[in-house]
Amino acid sequence: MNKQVLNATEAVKDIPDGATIMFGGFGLCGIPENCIAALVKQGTKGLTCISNNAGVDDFGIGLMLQQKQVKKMISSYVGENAEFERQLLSGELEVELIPQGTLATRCMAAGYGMPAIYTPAGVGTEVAAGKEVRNFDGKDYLMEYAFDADFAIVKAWKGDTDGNLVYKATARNFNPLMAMAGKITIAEVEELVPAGTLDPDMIHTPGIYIHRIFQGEKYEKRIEQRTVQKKA
Amino acid sequence: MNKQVLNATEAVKDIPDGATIMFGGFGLCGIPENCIAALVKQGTKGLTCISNNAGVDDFGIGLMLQQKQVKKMISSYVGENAEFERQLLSGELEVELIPQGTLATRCMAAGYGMPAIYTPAGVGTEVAAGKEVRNFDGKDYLMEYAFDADFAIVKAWKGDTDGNLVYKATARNFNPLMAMAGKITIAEVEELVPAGTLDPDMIHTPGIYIHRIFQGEKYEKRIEQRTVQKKA
Amino acid sequence: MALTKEQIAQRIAKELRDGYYVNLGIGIPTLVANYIPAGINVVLQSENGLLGMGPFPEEGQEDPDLINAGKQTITTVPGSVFFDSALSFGMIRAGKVDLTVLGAMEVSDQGDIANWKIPGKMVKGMGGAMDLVASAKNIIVAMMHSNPKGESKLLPACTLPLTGVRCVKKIVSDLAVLDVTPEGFKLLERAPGVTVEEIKAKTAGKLIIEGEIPEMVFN
Amino acid sequence: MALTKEQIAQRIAKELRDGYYVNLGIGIPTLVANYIPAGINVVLQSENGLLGMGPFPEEGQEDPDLINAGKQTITTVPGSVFFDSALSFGMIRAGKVDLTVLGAMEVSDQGDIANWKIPGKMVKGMGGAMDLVASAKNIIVAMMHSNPKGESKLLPACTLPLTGVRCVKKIVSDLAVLDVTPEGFKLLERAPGVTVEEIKAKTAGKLIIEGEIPEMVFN
Repeated sequence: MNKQVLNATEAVKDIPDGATIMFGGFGLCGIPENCIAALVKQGTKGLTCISNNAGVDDFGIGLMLQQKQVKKMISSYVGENAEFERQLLSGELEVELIPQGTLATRCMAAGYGMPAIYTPAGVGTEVAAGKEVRNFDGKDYLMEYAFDADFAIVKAWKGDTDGNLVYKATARNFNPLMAMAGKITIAEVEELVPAGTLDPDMIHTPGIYIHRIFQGEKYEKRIEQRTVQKKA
Repeated sequence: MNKQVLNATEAVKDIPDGATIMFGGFGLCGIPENCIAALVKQGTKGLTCISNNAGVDDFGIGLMLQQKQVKKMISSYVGENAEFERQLLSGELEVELIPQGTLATRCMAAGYGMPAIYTPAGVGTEVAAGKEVRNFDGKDYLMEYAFDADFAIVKAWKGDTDGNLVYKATARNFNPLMAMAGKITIAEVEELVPAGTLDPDMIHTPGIYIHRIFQGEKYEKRIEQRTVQKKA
Repeated sequence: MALTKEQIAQRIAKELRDGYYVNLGIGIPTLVANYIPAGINVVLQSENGLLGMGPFPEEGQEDPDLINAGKQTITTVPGSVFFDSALSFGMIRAGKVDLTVLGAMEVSDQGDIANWKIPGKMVKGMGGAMDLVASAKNIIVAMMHSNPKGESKLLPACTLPLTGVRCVKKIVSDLAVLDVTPEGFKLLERAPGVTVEEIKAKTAGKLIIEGEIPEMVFN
Repeated sequence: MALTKEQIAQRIAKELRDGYYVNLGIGIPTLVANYIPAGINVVLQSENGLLGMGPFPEEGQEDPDLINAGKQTITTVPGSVFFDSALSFGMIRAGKVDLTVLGAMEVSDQGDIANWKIPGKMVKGMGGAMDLVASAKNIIVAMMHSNPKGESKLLPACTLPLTGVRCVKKIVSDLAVLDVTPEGFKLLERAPGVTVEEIKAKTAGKLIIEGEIPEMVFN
């Protein structure tokens, strides 16, 4: 089942203004750099972005914020960049903050065909406002709905032409969850191999969830917090 | 975090009469042969077994049925053996049949700390009797509770001393789900390696879910339906 | 002439489209894999945890760790993936499997299906059938039009305990191809040599016959 | 003398038990990893998807694909595992993480915690904090006893928007170690040279003092 497309430009070309898009990654780790660049170039506007973070001023989703392409961010932690803050305070940008585990699980729920899940995260806080609270075995939980996203854009380490994906280290994060959750899922990979090359026991995302895949180029993989120790 | 125990006898020795135990495997594929043998030898009785199937007369959970150790089976498909049928018809054995996907997802829910999940499986059938039906976006779903099992016993291909597990082919089936769902989880593996040997990107069950692990022996791996084609 | 089981499978195979992910149930549905049309690329899902199921292994190549949902030894094709049972039914529930083919004891003209339990007989269980029928976007039933006593299995309402409600989209029986519509069974094709009258006589549920009903064509 | 941040971390490290899986939040909690007692084996969980977090890499060994929940470059220890964010919070919700250490702006004497939002200031988000406090079996808060204005942060009720309710089990501040009990903050230990009277004066929430309160001991 060949899912290969030429490049990022081709992969995102039908994403319309106003679409809801999930972006994999945690901070700048494991983000779909090529597709973000293609969306910036394409100039698609009015986007609702579901992404744990919103990038930094000059990288990641921050690049789309600079171009005012984003109408709304649904995230757990944002504001690592000045332009984000400016747009938020000026009312140009809408932000919905939700707990990180809830964000992840609402993606998973979509991929598993489960319309809603229960989580204790946010019970008794402003996150619970307007949500159904239900007690199971003496503990309160919030009912949270599965996400409904038009597109999911993820980044994997390796992928095959059938769309099977393998992630590396903590660049996995939200990528496999969002890969399952898009009506259309686009995967960019550092290395694209022919179907049959990857070990079928060691695939993180089965290709059935992937609609388009291409080998990205020139990955910058910027480090947000470079912390090191002196050589022993 | 060393979880290694000596063998199956040691791994199951504190399982008391009347315990609820999950057993990994689909049919006879990927079942914890060593632990089942140890439980038969130990003679633990009055067990509630959560397992997709109930083995055959002389293998798998069938061996425990022969010894009348099982009070109740919670399964999706049973009755591949005569003793099972006899006990069921005589009222010695209680059976609760639930859809296979529901069985799997109720295990997963336990491992993910989700008290309940929604699935459309069984809506409008006798499986729905007494269950809450809820409509999401025009489709009905049943609310199903997470399992609450005292023990889970699973079989993996490889494991390390920290309890990290890797499964092979379709022997994966329910094993990783049940591994997450036991209050105490016991893993038997074909090959036990030191922690640090397995690729951290390629582990199916993180060791945090595993309490005891040992290298099993003399795996018979019986085939239930041997289907072949003539050599080309 | 009523179709053989192989011919039912062969007719169902014509419903396959390039790029389909397909789940084939036990029995006649399994045979569909033998008739996948040339140029049509489909991936077979086995709900015990495999995408990319291949044919039975050659003698001596059986792997006890590699079976299908019917517990038969199988092989894989390039691009295959293994996963756990929750993800397997997750992708089914999420509508990622394009077509499910399964057998039935009874189907109602509303699309209800009964295929897991006969009261009074030993009940083996529903396995994954309830999940599949409740979740699949497109369900084709492969079945005999009548039971061994000659009674119709296409009914106004199922008499056996249900597996799922209003889910069957199409039936390929030994006598006919029928769509399940809001108005009832709509006759699309006849088995070669089988008359509309015979199908009428053997269909207890509401049957819609519009215009000329063509015979099935086998290549 | 009030404790330094390092000493707070050092004191919290004494709460670790052999075999614990531990999640350490950003800030002082991260420093706890530097004081794990000899003979105590703990595994550090980072909620972005790692069990078995190691120290920072040596210069030149940074891997952009390997970061912790604070987005810092890190390393792994033998036996480590990577997983996705849903499984990460799944194991947290399921109570598999034995101890969570995190910072707080305010804690109430009922165990409520506020640590994510100050009305009127730019809100960055709760990240994983709400999931952690709602799910963890055992939560220790590392915090300053008072804010820079000298106002107590251990209150009868939080004034800031809550992160979670009735969840904090223990507090290690720069002045004291306290258990959060149904009756209020129970004073367990004093920082060396800090008097019970000072702790009393700087604790706005209900404080329980029973018997002699020992000074903390550092090795």
